[in-house]
Order: sequence, then structure tokens, then C-alpha cells
Amino acid sequence: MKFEINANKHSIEANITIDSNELVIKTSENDLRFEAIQVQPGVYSVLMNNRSFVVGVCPSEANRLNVNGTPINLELLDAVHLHLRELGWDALKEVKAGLISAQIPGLVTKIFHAPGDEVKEGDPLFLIEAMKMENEIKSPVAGTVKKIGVAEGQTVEKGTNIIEIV
Amino acid sequence: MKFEINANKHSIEANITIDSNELVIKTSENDLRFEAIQVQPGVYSVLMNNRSFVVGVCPSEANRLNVNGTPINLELLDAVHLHLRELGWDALKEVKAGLISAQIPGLVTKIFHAPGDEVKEGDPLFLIEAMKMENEIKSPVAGTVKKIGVAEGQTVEKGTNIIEIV
Amino acid sequence: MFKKILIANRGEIALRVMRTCREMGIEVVAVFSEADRTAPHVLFADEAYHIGPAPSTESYLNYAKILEVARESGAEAIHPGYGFLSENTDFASDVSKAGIVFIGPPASAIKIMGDKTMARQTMLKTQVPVVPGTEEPIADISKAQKVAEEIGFPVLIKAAGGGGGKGMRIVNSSDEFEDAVGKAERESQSAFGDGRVYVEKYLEEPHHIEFQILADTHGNTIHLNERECSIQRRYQKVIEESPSPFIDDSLRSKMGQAAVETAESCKYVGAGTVEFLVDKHRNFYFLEMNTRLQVEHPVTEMVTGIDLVAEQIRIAFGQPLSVKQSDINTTGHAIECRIYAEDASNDFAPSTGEIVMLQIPDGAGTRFDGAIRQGIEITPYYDPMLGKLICWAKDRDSALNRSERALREFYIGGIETTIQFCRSVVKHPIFREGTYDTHFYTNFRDELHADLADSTDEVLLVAGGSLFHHQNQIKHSSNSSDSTKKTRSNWVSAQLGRNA
Amino acid sequence: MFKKILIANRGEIALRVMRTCREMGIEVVAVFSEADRTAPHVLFADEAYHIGPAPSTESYLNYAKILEVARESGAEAIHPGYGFLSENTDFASDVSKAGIVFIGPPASAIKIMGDKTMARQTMLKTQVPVVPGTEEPIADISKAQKVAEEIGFPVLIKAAGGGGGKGMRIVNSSDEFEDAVGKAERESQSAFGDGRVYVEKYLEEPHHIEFQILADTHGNTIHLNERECSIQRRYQKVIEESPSPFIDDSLRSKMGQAAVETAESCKYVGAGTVEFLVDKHRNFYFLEMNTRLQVEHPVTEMVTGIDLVAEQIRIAFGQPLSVKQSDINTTGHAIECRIYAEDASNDFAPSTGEIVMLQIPDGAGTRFDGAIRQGIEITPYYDPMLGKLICWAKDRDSALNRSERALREFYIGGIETTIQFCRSVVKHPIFREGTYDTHFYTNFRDELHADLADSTDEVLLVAGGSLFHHQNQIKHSSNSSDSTKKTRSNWVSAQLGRNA
Repeated sequence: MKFEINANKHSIEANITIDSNELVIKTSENDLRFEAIQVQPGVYSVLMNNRSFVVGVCPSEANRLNVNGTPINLELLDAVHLHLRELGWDALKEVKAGLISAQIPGLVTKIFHAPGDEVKEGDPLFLIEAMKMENEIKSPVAGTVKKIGVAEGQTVEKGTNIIEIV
Repeated sequence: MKFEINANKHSIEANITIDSNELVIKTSENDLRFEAIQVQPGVYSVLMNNRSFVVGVCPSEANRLNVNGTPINLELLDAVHLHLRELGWDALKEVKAGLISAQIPGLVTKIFHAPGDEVKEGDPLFLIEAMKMENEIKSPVAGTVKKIGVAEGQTVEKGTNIIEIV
Repeated sequence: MFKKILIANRGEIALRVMRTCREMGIEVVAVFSEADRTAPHVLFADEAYHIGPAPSTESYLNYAKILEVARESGAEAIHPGYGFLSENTDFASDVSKAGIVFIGPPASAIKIMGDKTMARQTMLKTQVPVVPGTEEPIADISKAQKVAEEIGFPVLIKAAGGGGGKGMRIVNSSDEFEDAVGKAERESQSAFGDGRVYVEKYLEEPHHIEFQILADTHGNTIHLNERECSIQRRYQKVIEESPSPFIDDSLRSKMGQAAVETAESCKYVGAGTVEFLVDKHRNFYFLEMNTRLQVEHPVTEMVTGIDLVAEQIRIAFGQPLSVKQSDINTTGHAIECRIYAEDASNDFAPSTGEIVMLQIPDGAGTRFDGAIRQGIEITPYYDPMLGKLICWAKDRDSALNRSERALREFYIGGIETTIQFCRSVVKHPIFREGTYDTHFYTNFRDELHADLADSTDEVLLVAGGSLFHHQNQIKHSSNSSDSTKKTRSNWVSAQLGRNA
Repeated sequence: MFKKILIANRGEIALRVMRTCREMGIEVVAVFSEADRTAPHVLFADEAYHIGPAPSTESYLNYAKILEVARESGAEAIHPGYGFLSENTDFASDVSKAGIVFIGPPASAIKIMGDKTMARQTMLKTQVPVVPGTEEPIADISKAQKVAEEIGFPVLIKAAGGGGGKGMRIVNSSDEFEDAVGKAERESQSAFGDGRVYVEKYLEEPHHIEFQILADTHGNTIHLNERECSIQRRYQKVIEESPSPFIDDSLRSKMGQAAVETAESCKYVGAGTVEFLVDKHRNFYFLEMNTRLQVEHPVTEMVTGIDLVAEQIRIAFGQPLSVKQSDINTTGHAIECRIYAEDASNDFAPSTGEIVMLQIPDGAGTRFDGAIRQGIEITPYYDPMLGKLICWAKDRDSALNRSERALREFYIGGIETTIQFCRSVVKHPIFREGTYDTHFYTNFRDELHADLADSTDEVLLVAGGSLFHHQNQIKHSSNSSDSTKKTRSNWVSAQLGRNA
């Protein structure tokens, strides 16, 4: 299956096939073959040309991985995504402008805006307290606050939508 | 529910009731109340009058337990077992005389008897090699070898029946 | 000796204290909140008492309940660990009034040194130099702002009622001042139940160097040399070492003397830490005294061979110190890396969830003071520190190599941690040289966070791993089409989480 | 220095060696059998090569394959660990012939000392006393029986081609002799691929005391004092300590000198161990020399501060020893407890299965050299040792207290282990006194195994726990009536297992 792989500074087109525990990745420059096995749910031991790696997948964010403990943010776009993008629809950007969610679970101690407020990129949106630290969440975009999903004093899970900006 | 509890030198009659995580054990002398919670499959944290214990159950032998790492062999007989015993049928003894199984997984390197042989209690029955050690299994009873379940050179799982003595 | 001690804490420090108690033949009593029913300190203890719901204000800070447990269990003494009630004057004196020994300094010393403003006033009467700043907590914001302007920006706003970087803010200019005070006050209130903050001068290329002291009830006060604690982020220590690569024997001896003088000035008893700032000209200033065991105490234990908790307990029982000042000599070098459940690449945001895989480093000179276990849930209720990795070796280079090896070997799956960040620090040339100061993190921030998996091979490997995981999940799912959708949409929302 | 080393072993010793390599900046190559694909040493290594199926004869003993991997990976040296190929003369010389450095003594020294009969003959030419016995492996059983009768029963039958208690049998009378030789020969053949055995005199109240030696290629040979290894069962060491509570400085110095003389007699190079038997009159006899790293080497590392694996690697690279004899001094006391996957209460029968829960002790002076992980499967293919717990403290009493604490804290769920048995030994008054000899286990066997959960409360607690587990399983089962039956019948068959 064809993929576009985006990670850090890299953007690579590759063909990945999986046959049982064997993986083959072909790019214009490489022809890698390796073997993977699950050690614990979401943790894999991978041998690539006999080099030994442990690859971990973050349970809550499938594109946050780590290799031998070193984190890496990975975007793996399959044919469907690539096709949509060709048609001019970028799923990532679309979503990015929309909802601001809690990146950590905790107590929302302060919300700085009400629906209808204009915000600039970098404006503080809300405070969330977790593990005894107060964290300020800034707006990733400029726009108008459309909706506030929670009230001050509310405890939220990771991923809960807090503010929608349009 | 009424039980007879046999462990080491103890034989205790007790009434045990479980309500969610709360256990109540009543004996003629005691009225214990404690709270248990699973930590990992087969491992429980138990608080008894605020004393903290870890109770572990052996996955392959439900009556082999440990408390704070100290092993204990426990026989828990419920009403059905007790009633059968009153009727003169001792399930344990019945089975005991029968099958001799592999107590460890490994390679059966030698079987000293053939069907029809007479054996005395304590006679060597077979050798099993595991983790580089040779282990000699002696007969727990006297009798006649009825059946041999495996051949020399065969690898067996724990619990495999090796010899039946009648 | 005591027969039973209650440990009024949780996490790694509860376990740390319990280990020494058990080695001394003392029974240990744990307390726990609802969120900690199966926490390692509960499983370790001889007795364990439920003291309330998860939020610490209703459990680990509920000192009436803890006192009740001490009475019920027959504990003769209470060890408060660090944080929570360890520097609470009321708790210390109530414990004593209840006829139970508080393993810590007298309430009077906590009062003086625990309140940094009173501490400054006390220190101004001694020969020990102090950092310029306000001498009272901020009451009038505009007055305080004037003082800050006189001292000159940047200034530090710090909690009067506690330490550890909580309730602390650096302020670069006058117009940020009011906002920063508000934040610091709110954080202080939440962390220590005391919202008072004060202002202090920020020094040039400063080193944060602290001296461990021990004082008994027989009039003996000694110091156990220094810990270098200049590697900080968010005003919180990340890596500490002993000896400090910055100070020499002559400065060590002068500062040690000042530390002992500080302890004596408040009639200190027990284990305590005198923190100094040392500027690039090697001028040193008293910063604060922590009237409790510090998080980083193990580096001192590793180089001196002295069990600080055992000394605390002996002192509390009324015994004299087991060592004299002349007995103290250090062997080798120790480095501590704090492992937090935080995503370093996302501004150290707390990370919660289940530890799905755990491999703790071990071997010669490798100590991990933690309280984690594979399968345990890291909750958002408490401090995100999972534990501390302390590596000792015969010299600094070997201790650095050992730390690198141990961090590379350390694997915590399922949550984000600072393991990789600590590796980046330990490998950094300036850290290896030993020429860093407290600005290290700010100065090298980008380099430290750039240390990601980066070769094409690694990227392809991880891409393959990701796809393998994806297929693996489909295989193990009863409804494969649903699961595909779910994972794909996870990728998108996760991407948002990263970039937001 | 070497850039890459292959470790021709598995389990804790593979990990132990890899840790030092990585601290020295050397890349590590692992080899693994089919059963070890996700073993800790594979995950730790930079490179890992599959070398065959689970049985060690087809993988870890397949030295042609291992040499091939060394060549393919570009490893410049091979560390054999202990066991497997570590004392195989052919392997050592083939490695050298392939232009790869064997991290161990020259093949000639392995040949002399690895074969205990040749070792005896060599030692008879020195001033070092040897134990009376046959000087050749047993060829003619009736001749050997005559020698045994001359020496006087009891005698020991021991493997000529290996150590560690495998292929060893104690024989109390003439009529047991032939049977015992047969068993020892079969075990030797299986463990070492060499079925030859010989006979030796059994000494009065003997102590098993061994000296660690180091010799470089520059003609320096030193010893690093002794390890007391008298706590044995099935002729295999269980607990070791250093220093020995039995010997004094004068005897230590004499025996150390004899150890150095032994090493020099075979032109030894590398790390090695000279084992002595010391009888109750403090006469000592050369027993054997182990031409490899010993399982129990960490106790020496803990009291001397010397990394023995690092010394091995430096020696193999041609560097001189980093220390002289006069530099060796010991600090404090170290005790090692071997943790086996064995059911001590059932004659140390091997135990296999999944480790469902794991809590490894840690903290000051607590080192665990292991290779286990929660969720890992312990298979029947290899040695049952899971790892070694080494506790160091400033004196023997503190080290005993620390060992007790750490063993109490150690939890391995899902399989049977010797943790509890080690606790019984460490708590035993004779062990605490330090007045034990090699008969300790036989003398106190019943006491050591009687240490079971025994109070009525504990029995009721466990009964409740058992029932709770039972109900828990029913709850989590889709067919509850089936599960009830299954568990009940398990109880019965399990009862059989215990009593059989």
C-alpha cells in the first residue's frame, strides 16, 4: 500500500507491505525489510537488518510514537488521504482551525473568552490545572469564538473539546 | 457459604461471604472483615483491619497461594465436597492414587517401568529434565503400573499425565 | 527506637522512607486516597489507612484525619516526606501536642524558614549574605511593583509558603508584573494553601547550589557538602549532582560554614537544606532553607554513604548524630535525573494514563527511587514525578556514562516521560563539561528538544511500526471496519493536539 | 578500545555485560534463540541475531553460528558470559583463529583449569594444597569405586567439564556409587557436552570460599579478596557474601597469595576465580579455578568499587590493570541472593509460566542483576536463574537488614521463586551470626522450609483471597458454571501435585 510519511523534516513516499511479522518498505532510495513483534500492547520489538529497536505507540495518539524511547511525531497518509488532498481538501488543516481540546486531563480553572469574542493567534484561551501545575493554553489560530464546551471549575478528560474558533 | 479450610497445621470451619470487594469470614472464634482488590490477574491487595497484604494465586494451581510472598498450600472444601466426604468418598484420595503427572514441564528422559510392573511407594518412576536439571519423580503410592502416557524423549507440558498406578 | 512510624505521604518518597524504616526494624503505616488504593506504598506498608477522596486537599493534606490514623494505629512518630504537610507549622505542632513525634524540625524552625520573608529577616541578622528583594509578602501590588522596579528587572516572584518551583514566576518587565503575581498567588494557594508571594532580585549566570545539613538535639550541627541543582525548567529542578563541578574546596568550606550558621540561627533540628545562589563571580547568597528532606537527597547519600532518613529518625528519637563533621568525606560522583510523567516536547504538559510496559534500569551504581509498576494508572491528581534515577560512579565522567546508559535502558510505555529529555541534557556538551548555570535550559532549549529520532531509516521504521500496530489492532478487534475508522480519525485529532 | 562486542549469552549475564559495554561507548551485539525473541537482552542490544531454535545445543551452544554472526556484524570481540561456551577450549581458540578477540583467558589456561583433573595435576606441582581424590576422570567404575573407598565415604562426584553444581553428586556409601556416577555423567553430558566425572574427598564442616583474581597481558596478577559461598543446595550456590564472616586477615592474605599463585601456574589472563574449601580447622584446599566471570561477581564489585567486566574488556584489549594489589581495599559488606524460578517447598522443582506481576526491589545499596519483565514467559529451556539481588551496606548487620527488606519487597507473581527461601536463610540465626558452613542447608533444611504463612489470620485471609479470586474468575468468564467446575477440579488435581 502506498503512503506519504511525514515526520520532523522528512516527507517520504513509500510502499509498505506487511506479511505476518515481516514488513517491507520500498521508497525511491531504499528497500527495507524488517520483522516486528508485539512485546506489550502498543510496544513492539523491531529488527531491521539485525539492528534492534523498540517502537512504542502512544495509546491516546496513534501518530505519537517513540523509537528506543526517543519520541517522534509521525503522519502516515494513505491513498484516501492523499486523494482527498489532491481534490483540495486538507483534513488536517480543516480540523486544526476548528476545535481546541484539552491536551491534558485536569481542572479547567479559567476561561478567558465568551462566544463572539475575537482572538488572535497566541492569545490565552483557558487555564487547566493538572498534577498541581497551572497550564495556559494559547490559541493556535486567529478567529471568532463560536462555542465554549465546558464551564470553569469543570474536570475534563484528555481530548475534551473546550473552545471552538471559526 | 460454609467451608472447611485446611492449610499447613490448620483445619478451620468458616462461613465466608463476599459482597463486592468486602469479605466477611466467621469462625467459632473470629469474625474477620476485609477488603480485596485485584492488582494484576491473580494478585490481590487485601486490607484486613488495616493490615496490608498481597495475596497471590498460582495460575496453574488454584490452591497454591502466597501472602506477602510467603507460600501457603490451601484446601478449601465447600458443602459439596464436605457432603461427599460424609458419604465416605474422598475425592482427593481417590485421585491421589491414580495418575502421576508431570509437575514441571520438560523432557522425559527416562521411564523406569512398563505396564504391569509392581511399584513400591518411593520407587523412582521417571526422570524429567527441565532448566538443565534432571529431576527424579518417585511414586507417591504402591501399586501396579496400569498405563504409561508418554514415551522417553518426549517433551511434556506441566500437568501431562505420565503414569497411572492402580 | 520507635516501633511504628506513619508516613504521611505517597509516591516515591513514601516508599523511600518506608525502606529505611523496615531496615531499622520499624513497622510502617501508610495512608492513601481513593486514587491510591493499589499504589506501591500501600502494598509495601505493614498497615494502610484510607484517608479520603483523590484530591489532596481532602486526603494527603487532611491532617486531622492523618492524626486520627496515627492514634488509631499506635504510630509513635510521623514522617511527612516532602511536599504536602512537611512544612506545615500547624501540623508539626499539632502532632507534638498529640504526644506523637514529628520527624522534622521544631515548628518554630519551620515557621521561620518555611516563611521565606521571616527567613530573610532572620538571615539579615547573621553573617550569611542574602539576595536583594522584598522582605514582606506582597500586600499592595503597586508598592511591590515599585520595589521590583528599584531592584531592576528581571525579578522573581516566589511563594512565601512553599518551594519546589510552584507558585514561582520570572518577570521580565513591569507590564507583566501584575499578571504574574496573580498566577503565582493562585498556584501557591493551590499547592500550599497559602497564596502569599514575594519579589527577589534575579542574579547573573547563577548557580543553584544547596548544602545538606543535619542537626541533633544534643547541639551538633554538621553539613554533608553540596548538591548542584542548576539544571531547571519551569523553575523546577530536573537534574542534580554532587559534587558540583563549579565550586572548589575553599568555596565549599565557606558555604558549608554558612549553611551550618543558617541552621543554628533558627535552632534547627533534623535534616534540612540551605539553598544558595552563586553568581559567576562566585559570590554566594542565601536563597532559602528547606526544612525537610529534599527530593534530591539521594545524591548526597550516594557520595557520603549516609542514610539521611535513618539519621532523621535517630535524631527524632533523641539520639545524637552517628557522624561528626570530620567523618564526612565524599567518594565518587552521583547524578540524579528526575523522571516526570510529562511531554517534554509539548512544554512539559502532564501526561496521564496506564503504564503498559516498564523496564527500570538497574546494575552497579544505579538506583531508582520510584513508586511505579507496570499496569498502574498515572492519575492527574498528584505531582507528575514518577521517580528519580540516581547513578553513582567513581568520577564524574563515569557517572555521566552510567546515567546515559541507564536512561537509554529505561523504558516506560503508555505515557510520555522526561527520560528522553534527561538523555538530551546528560549528552549535551556543556553539561558534560560541567560549565552550565541555571540558564542552561533556556539557553539550549531548542537543541535539547531537537534530539528526536531523525534518520530516514528511523522514520521508515517507525512508519512501519505504526502501520503494524494499526493492523494488529484491527486483527484484535471484533469489528474491524469500525476500528480502522477509529484509528484513522485518531491520527487526525492527534495531529491537532501536537500542533495546537 | 573495541567499537563492537558480541555477547554470546542470554539472561541476566548478557544484560550485565552489555551495561558495562554501553558505559564504555562500545556497541553490543546480542544473539538469541527462537524462545528469546523478545527477551530483555535482545531489546537492550544495538544489534540482535537469531541463531537457532530454543534448545541451547542448537542455539547458544552452536558456536559455528555465533562465529558467523560475529563476522557478519563486525564485532571485534566476543564476551561469553558464564555457562554455555565460556569454558569451551575449542570455541576460545576458534574465535582467536577467526581474528576476533575472546574476552577470557587463553585457550591453554581454560584447558588446564577447565578440566579439573588437569587442574589438580598442575596444582600438585605448586605449594597450593589440593583436596584428596581421583586425578583422572572415571573410566573404570570398579577402579573408581576402590579409590572412593580408600579416600573414605562420603565422597563427591563432580563433572570434569564444567561447574555450578551440575553433574555433581554426593555419595554416602559404596552401594550408591554406581548409580550416582551414572546420573552425574548424564547431567554433565547434557549441561556441558562432556560426560566425564571424577571423585573427591568430602571435608569436615567445610566452607566454600573463593578468591577473585585479575591478570593482564603485562604480567600483573592481583586478587580482589574473597567471596563466602557456603550457602548451597543441590550443590549449587544460593547466597554469597563478601567479606566472609569466617576468615581473618591473616588467612585472607595467605589464601589470596595462593590464588595468585594458582593463576600464575597456568599463565592466566583475564578475570578468574580460585575456589577453595576451608575446613573447620581453617586448613584450605584448592578446589578448582573457574576461568570466567562468576555468577556472584557483583559482591566483589560492591565492596571493591571495581567493575570486573570493564577490567575484562580492558585486559582483552591489551591494556594493563587499572589497579595494583595495594589499591584493593574493601568498603562495607555485600550479600547476593540468587533468585531462581523454582519451588523451594517442592525440592526446588523448576517453575515456568508468565510473570503476571513484578516489583523489583530498589533504593540505596540495592542492586538487581536480572533479565525479567512483567508479562514475560519463563520457559523450560534454560537455567532457572531469574537474577541476583545484591545488597550493600556499611557493615554486615546493615547488609543483612537491607537484604531482608529488599526480599520482603520483591514480588514476582505467576511463578514460584526462591525469594521466600532466601528470606528464610537471611533471617536464620546461624546465618545472621555468620557461623555457617556448607552443611547449613542440610542441617537446617526443615526450619528453612517451615517458614510459611502460619497464623490463623493469615490462613483465613488466604482462604478469603482464594474464594475472591474464584468469584472474580467466574465474573470474568462467559460461561460461569463451566468455570466453577474447572476451578474446583483444579483444586483437586493441584492437591495431587503437591502431595505426589
